[in-house]
Parts: sequence; C-alpha cells; structure tokens
Amino acid sequence: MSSFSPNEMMTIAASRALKNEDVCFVGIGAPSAACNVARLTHAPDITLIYESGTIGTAPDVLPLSIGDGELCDTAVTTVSVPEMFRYWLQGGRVTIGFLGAAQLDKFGNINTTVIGDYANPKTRLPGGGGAPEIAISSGEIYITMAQSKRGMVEKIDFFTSFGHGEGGDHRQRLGIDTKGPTLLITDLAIWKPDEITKEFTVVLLHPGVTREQVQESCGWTVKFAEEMDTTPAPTERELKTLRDLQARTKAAHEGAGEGKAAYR
Amino acid sequence: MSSFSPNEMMTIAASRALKNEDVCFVGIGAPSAACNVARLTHAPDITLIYESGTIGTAPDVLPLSIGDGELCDTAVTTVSVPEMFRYWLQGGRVTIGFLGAAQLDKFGNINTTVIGDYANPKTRLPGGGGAPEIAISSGEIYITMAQSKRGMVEKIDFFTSFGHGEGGDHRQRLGIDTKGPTLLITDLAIWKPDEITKEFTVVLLHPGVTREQVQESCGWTVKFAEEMDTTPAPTERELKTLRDLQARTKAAHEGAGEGKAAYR
Amino acid sequence: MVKFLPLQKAVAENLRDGDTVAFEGFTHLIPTAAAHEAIRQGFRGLTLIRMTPDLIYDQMIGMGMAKKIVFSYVGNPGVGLLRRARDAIENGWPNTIEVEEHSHAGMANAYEAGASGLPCAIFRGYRGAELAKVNPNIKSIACPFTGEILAAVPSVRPDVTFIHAQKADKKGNVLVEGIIGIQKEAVLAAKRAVVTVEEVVSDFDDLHPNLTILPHWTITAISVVPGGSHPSYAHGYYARDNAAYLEWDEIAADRERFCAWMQENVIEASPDDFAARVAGLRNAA
Amino acid sequence: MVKFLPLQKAVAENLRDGDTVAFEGFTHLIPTAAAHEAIRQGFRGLTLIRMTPDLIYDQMIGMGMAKKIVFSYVGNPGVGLLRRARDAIENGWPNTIEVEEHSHAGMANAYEAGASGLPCAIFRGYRGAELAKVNPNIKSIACPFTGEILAAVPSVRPDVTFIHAQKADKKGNVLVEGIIGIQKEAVLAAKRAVVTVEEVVSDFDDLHPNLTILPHWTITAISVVPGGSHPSYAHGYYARDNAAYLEWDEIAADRERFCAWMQENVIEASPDDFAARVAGLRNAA
Repeated sequence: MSSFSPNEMMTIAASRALKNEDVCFVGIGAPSAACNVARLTHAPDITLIYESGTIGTAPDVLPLSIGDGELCDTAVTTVSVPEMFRYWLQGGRVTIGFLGAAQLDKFGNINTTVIGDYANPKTRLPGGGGAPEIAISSGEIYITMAQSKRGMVEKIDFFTSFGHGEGGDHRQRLGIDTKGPTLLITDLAIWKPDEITKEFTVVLLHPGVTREQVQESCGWTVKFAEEMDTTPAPTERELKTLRDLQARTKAAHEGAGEGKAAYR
Repeated sequence: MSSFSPNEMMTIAASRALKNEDVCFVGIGAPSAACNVARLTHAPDITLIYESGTIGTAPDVLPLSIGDGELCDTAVTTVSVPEMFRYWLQGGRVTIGFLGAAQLDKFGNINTTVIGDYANPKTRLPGGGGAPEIAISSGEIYITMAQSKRGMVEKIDFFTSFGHGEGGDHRQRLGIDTKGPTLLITDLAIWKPDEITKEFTVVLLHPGVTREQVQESCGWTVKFAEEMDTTPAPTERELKTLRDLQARTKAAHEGAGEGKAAYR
Repeated sequence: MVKFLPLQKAVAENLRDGDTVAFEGFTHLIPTAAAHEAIRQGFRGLTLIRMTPDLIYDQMIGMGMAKKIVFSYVGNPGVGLLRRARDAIENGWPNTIEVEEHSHAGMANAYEAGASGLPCAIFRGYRGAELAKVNPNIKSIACPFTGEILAAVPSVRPDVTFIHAQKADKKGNVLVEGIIGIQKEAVLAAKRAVVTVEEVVSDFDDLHPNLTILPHWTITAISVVPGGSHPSYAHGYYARDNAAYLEWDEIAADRERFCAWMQENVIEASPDDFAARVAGLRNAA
Repeated sequence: MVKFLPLQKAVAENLRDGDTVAFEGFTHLIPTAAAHEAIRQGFRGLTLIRMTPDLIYDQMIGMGMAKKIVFSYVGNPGVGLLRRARDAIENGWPNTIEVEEHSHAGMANAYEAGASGLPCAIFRGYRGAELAKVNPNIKSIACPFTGEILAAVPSVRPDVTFIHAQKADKKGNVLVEGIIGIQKEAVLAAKRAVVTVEEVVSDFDDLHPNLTILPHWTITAISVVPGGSHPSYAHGYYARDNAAYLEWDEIAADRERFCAWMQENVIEASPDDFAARVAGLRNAA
C-alpha cells in the first residue's frame, strides 16, 4: 500500500459513495475529482452533469472551470443553461448533488456567499451559483471539504444553501421534499446525519485519524457514532487513478499557453 | 393579362401586403400560399415562421401540414415548439400573424372552434391551435378568407382569437398592446379597420367586383370607404409564380405514394 | 434502466387502462405504430393528451378507448376536421368523451412546466379568447413585480409518453432531429416513456454536441420499428404520406368504413407491417 | 437590420453611459474583446448583468465603470475570488457598487423570461436560502392549482447584450455551438445585441437544422474579432487559456499592478491583438 495524503483519502472516500446508476450534479474542485475517480474505477456508467449544460461528460482531465471545452467534447449532450436548471435539476432528474463549502454547520447548511455581514462583508465570496437549487432539487446531497475550525463552524454567516436548517424535519416544514445532505466526506472522516436530529455524526475515521484530530479541526462539538469503523485505505488502483488524473490535469492547465498567459 | 380566379386574386393581393423585412407567423392554407408568393416575388428575404418550429423557411412546394419536412430542410433554424411560442411569438419577434377563419365578424374576431354551443356543438371544428396567442402577440394581424354569409357573420359562435372585440379601444382595455387585425383580404375585396370604430371597411374592390357582390356574400352590413379604388390585377409574374407553386405542390402531395396511401 | 423490447411488450408493460397518456409528435415523428399496438391491446378509459390529436387519436377515439382528450388542435392537419373525434363529441359515438381544450401556447407551456417539475406554467395568453371561459384549468396570476395579469395552466404530467425517434444508440440514448416539436418535454414530463425508433446504432460519438438527445436514464423502453411513424414521417428516413392524410378524411367519414379499415390495417396488422408502408416513401425523404 | 461594423464602431453605436448591459458567456465564448473595447471607450454608470461575472467584469469594476452588478456567481471560475469586485464591495474602491444577487437558477430563469417577453419568471427556488431575504427582487407566488409557493424573479431585459460566437454567415445569421450557455436568451432578452465572431462564412446551408442560430433580424451589429473570447475559448477554434485565469488572481490582487496591466493590455491594445493571443491555443482546441 502506498502512503497517501488526507486529501487523497477524502477524494477517494467520496468517490466510493457514488453508484453506477447515479446522475450526479458536480461542483468544481474536490467534488469534480471524486466524481471522475468514481467514473474511472467502479462506476463507469455514472452520469456526470456540470451546470454549464454538459450532460454525461467523461473528461480525460479535470476541468478548471465548470465550462471547459472537454466537458462538452465528451458529453452525451450539451444543453442551454436555462434548460439545465429547469428540465434536469428542477425536473428531479439529479440523484446526487455534490457540493463543497466555505463554511458548513453541523446540519449541513452551507455558506459560500460572505464572511461577516451581507451588506458590509469582511470577505465577499463568489456566492451560491447553482447551489441554492442543487440543495433543494437533487435527490440527496453529498458534501466534501477539508476540515478546519474556520470552515466547520457552529453558526454560518449566511445560508447560501439549505441543508437540514435547525435539524429534525425543518426541510419538510419548508416544503422541501428531497433528502438534503446525507453524507459529509472530510479529509479526516465520513459523517452521516443522525436519523432524528439530522446532526452530522462521524461514522468512519480515515486510517490513522483520531477522534481528537477530528474535534480539533471542527468548530462544533463533534458527535461520534457508537460503533465506529475505519475507512478502508485507498487501493492502489484508486490512488493511481486519482494521481494520474491530477497529473494529466496539471499538465493540461499549464500546457496550452506553455504555462504562461498569452498577452503581449 | 391572363384571366384569374377570385381565389388567385385573393392570394396575390395578400402576398402584396407583406414586406421584405417582415417576420411572418404563417397559418396553413391561403396564408401559406400568400406568404410564399410574396417570398418568390417582391419579398425574397421575408422570414416565414411555421408553428412547428421552423424559422426562415423557403419551401419549394407548399406544405400540406405546418410540419412538413421541407419546412425544416429549408429553414434557417428549427426550434422546439415551446421555444417557438415563448421566445419567438410571445417574445414579440413576429411582425405579422397571418390567419384564416371559419367564422369572422366585422371587428376581426375569429372562430375556428365550434359552430353552435361549445358544450353541445353542431360542428366541432379543429380549434385554435396557435391562433389565440398569435392574435395577441404578433405586431399586427392579416386575415384572409373567401367570402360567404356562413363565414362572415354578424356574431361569431365562439371567440377563438380576439380581434378588436366590440371595436374601439377594446384591445387596450384587455391589456393587449399589439395592433390586432389591420388587414382583411377576401376573394372580392381588401378591407381595413376604421381608425376609430375598428370595423372592417372595404377600401379596394378586386377587378370586376361590385359593391353588391361584396354585400351579398357577407353576413353583416358592409361599410365601404368614401374613396374606393380597384385592386391592381395580378401581374403575369404573380400569376405564374402562384400557379407554378400550386402545380409543384399538387404533384408533391400526390407524388410520393403514387397518389395512393401506402397500406396493404 | 432502459430496456430494449418488442413493441407488443413495451406497450403491455407501460400502458394501463385509465392511464393519462401522451402519444406526441408535432406533425413529424408521430408514434403511429405504438398507437396501433395500444389499439390492438384494447385499453379503455384513457385520458389522451396531445397538442395535435390527428389520425391516431381519431382512431383511438373511434375505437372507444378514450375517456377524455386534452388538446389544442383537433384537426387533420392541412386537410380538415377529424371525423371520429367529431362523432364522439357531437354524437357520443362510440362513447361520450370529456374535452379539455387549450391553445398551442397553453399546451406547449404546460408540457414545458411538466418537464421542469413545476405544478403550473405562466404565459401571456388567452386575452379576449373564450377558451378561458369554458376551461376551468385556465386561470390567471398577477406578476408580483408589474401587476400584469398572466394566464396560468397546470403542468402536463402523463403517466406514460410514447414518441417515435430516428435512432437509439446501444446504451439506449435517443436522438430526435428535424422538427423536434414537443417530444423532449413530453418524455421528461412523464412518469414512464416508451420510444419507437427507426434503427439502433452503436454510438452517438459523431453527433454534434447540441442535438436533441434523451439520455437512456430518461427512457423506460425502446422498440425498433422501422417506418413506425407512417403516415407521418421520419426526417432523413422517409417522407410524409400526404395521400394517406387526404384518404383518411374519406375513411373516417363513415362509421362502417372506419371499422373495416381499422380491422384490416390495425387489428389484423403488426408492427412489422410499417416497414413496407414507407418503402415507397424512402426516396422522397 | 444587422450591420457588420468594426468593433470600435459597434460598441460606440450601441452602448451608452448608464445602460443596463449584459456581456454574457457561461465560461465559454466570453466576449472579452467587446468588454475591452467598452473599457477603452470609458463608459460610466453601467448596470452590469451576468450570471458569472468573471475577469471582464472584475476589470470593468476595477476601472470604475459599474454602478451596480446583477449576478449569481462573482468568482474566477476554478480559481477563487474576484479581487477587484471584492475591493469594490468591501472597500468601495474605486467606487461603491450596488449588488443584486441571485442563484444561477434565478438568473437563468430571469433571462429565459426576458427572451420570452414576460415580466417575471417562476421556479422552485431559494427555499431556506438567505438570498431571498436580502434581495427584494426575489418574491413568491402561489400556484393557482396546487397552492405550492414558488419563487418569482423579474425578467432580465438589458438595454444591450454583447456575446461572442463562432461564426456569422453573410446575411448576419449567427451560430453559437458547444457550451451554448445563456447566450441565445441574453440576445433575445435585450433591446440591442452586438456579436463578435471568429469568422464570417458565406452561408449556413450545411449546418444541422437544430443548432443554436440567431437569425440576422435579432442582431444589431456584428464585428469580426478572431480570438475575441480570449482567455475564454471558442469551441472548434482555440482552447481556454487556463494560465491566464490563474495569473489574473495575482494581477488583480494589487491595485497598482491591476492598473498597469489594464494600461498595457487593454487601454493601449486593440481588437486586432486578440488573434495573436490565441495563436498558441489553436492546436489545443
């Protein structure tokens, strides 16, 4: 077994959660890597959708943006952005929405909008993009992020997209009939919401990770499942697939302009 | 000058009303013939739209239906039916909506739905199709029909599509900001709405047609303009264009299956 | 998961008595073979949805399969009236049917809303038009920003939609091209979708990226029926049998002649008969 | 009637101080050359609409042209934040700007409604999301059939929309292909539309009938600017200059470096410079 980084473990653990039959709405970054590792290993027929309108893509390198040319080149079909959000997302065709987060709380609510006050932000983040409706129209939501006290907080500064709100049946009370966040994959552990309270609970620790490490890098008091197991370490195939993908990606993103932006 | 039929005069007179810059939403039958004669004579760049989604068509033969293959073969682009009604008609891109009618009243209101009572009709006609919204979203409406007391009536049995309602500013009162019917071309005359009352008024009689003939084949008391002129007779070119088009059309519609439907 | 099935089985597995069903096709690609198979299997109490219920709905209504029709143009396009539908509406033969009538814009928006997972559609429609008075499913809402009154119709959500398409690939992705009509929306709005195709090809790799493709996971069953759209047409395969549309006007004018025609050309026929019907129309495509 | 014009003239004739303007392109086909021309001409008080206001709006904001931005994702896609937009929002440099923020679904539906001539769009959106509380242009309506509460947003109707496209034909019809994004809607929603294209071909006769074509009578002006989308890309012509997006993060981080870069690469440059910028990216397309 090769050694592996926490980020590699996170991406590979996330990839394992995806099934061959899933129709997955893919966010950029860690979600994109995980989805493509799944496609290149155990889920060759998974349908990956990017919000740029590409349906059923199979990129050889990870896109830098959600609209890189290769997504279209390899897609089953490419539709307009209004159609993407109306027929495919709102139409209930997406089984898994895969999101990252700048700030996350224990109920899976996500902030990617602002740090600080909305009207006078300390940091203006990019905003929600597709996330507010991915969060309510996808069958369920997987979240992936590297743990940090800044990122995993007791109270997020802004509800960009709704998870389980205050927990319990808060989604149903707002008329949202999809499952919401059902899985959180970090660089240290795998979390699932408690069946009743919907609070994220650690169910698997990645190899070599301790409870203390998980708590130290999380801004809320962590709940651990009574029976906790260890995430199987990445297999050689998984690691090789991820590393090859990342190497191809790095070469491609630096490549075309010889690593230099083309201005005079 | 060749002799010509009243129907030929009607179609040719209608074709002359169309300009090169027009974007015309074409109904089947007489409107389709008139629009294509215009395209083949004085308005080569006119944009013809059929509700099947074909934009900028230039058929060599007249389609039997609004969705014949040649409409698509010769179109600038072919879009979906929802897009046709949303972006192109409702979006205000159509300058002229060209309609026929089963029943018409003097204010340009059209019935193609039922003869008799809606719930217990004497004759169930095909219905409105695109007409209810063509009538309100097109810049203006041209109507063409052969005159008859059954067709041109004091009171239509059903308001399939709205013309000038009870006349005057009835359209504006209903929140309709397009012009509505601005021209009626029959086999006997050319009519325009009175500026104030909006009642159709004969402004041109076709060659050889008398006021009496117009009145005898119309179910309401006809208003004639104070200064009335005669419609210029069809030119050789117009007649030849129309007749060639109709001959090609007849051959094509009988042609493929050797004039016989292909069942065993 | 999409299944490739013989048409008999695809219809039997997906259509039920009492279903709300759409056999869609806007003049082009009308799923005639599927409709004829449904007629042979003798379903009853159907709610038939279609923008332009032409020959196939005239046939289904005449065979007593319809409880209700939802439509926007009940004509034989370019020819005239639909005589079996008229006979049912005017005379209750062979049975009375309910009528829910919209405009094309209303139906197109309702399908679009169905594909979009919405309960209703809004559009600028029906102003001054009397349909809004006779159809309780035409309501209105006020724009919350401008106050403009817009028409509202409920979305169309069929239990099952049947369409005909040019081709499927081996995975079951389906291509519709030419006059694409309302087919994509009709499939995506439905709980189940059955597609008859002209042929199956190995893959769609050489297709332009922006064509109308229905991914295999949106389809329930695919049946290969060459000519399955006759007397409508399949762009790139065969031309429209305009003579058949003209002839239908005579056949449907008489109850007995209609019944005899149906017996000979539908009840005693099979999906395999369609290929021969379009043989003479292939050169004209 | 569409006019073929040099870009300098097309921008001067169609953009005015105080306009509401969309330079659209969803990652692909971003109209950079048109935006740079607008920067050179020094417009002020613009309301900038765009789903994904990336580098070009960062540049226009940094140059003090924006009064307000309407958007759904104000990031450098795949890289991170937009530092000039942040500086304006957080610190008021070079001027304060108003912010109207939506989700992608909200913006996409608003453009679609604009193209459809409607005053508003409805969709299932924003449930539990806080944007609805800080943006007064997000309201709701009840479905008149089911009572379900849906989000409503006003339609987007720009004074002028700029897009970049692959090609025009001699009549001025425009083809957009690949990731088509929101361009068709942005053009049809606008009062005026200016398109930069890679090239002009004689006709579109050999194109598939179902591609995204904007007829010439929907366009106000066309300018031929090869490479006009750089550092974005034009499918079939040249690849995305990902290095430029990464580099922008550094350039925009510092006000002085930003100003110097703009002076050198925009103010002292011209539309003709774009062809050379994509020369090395053509093989990768």
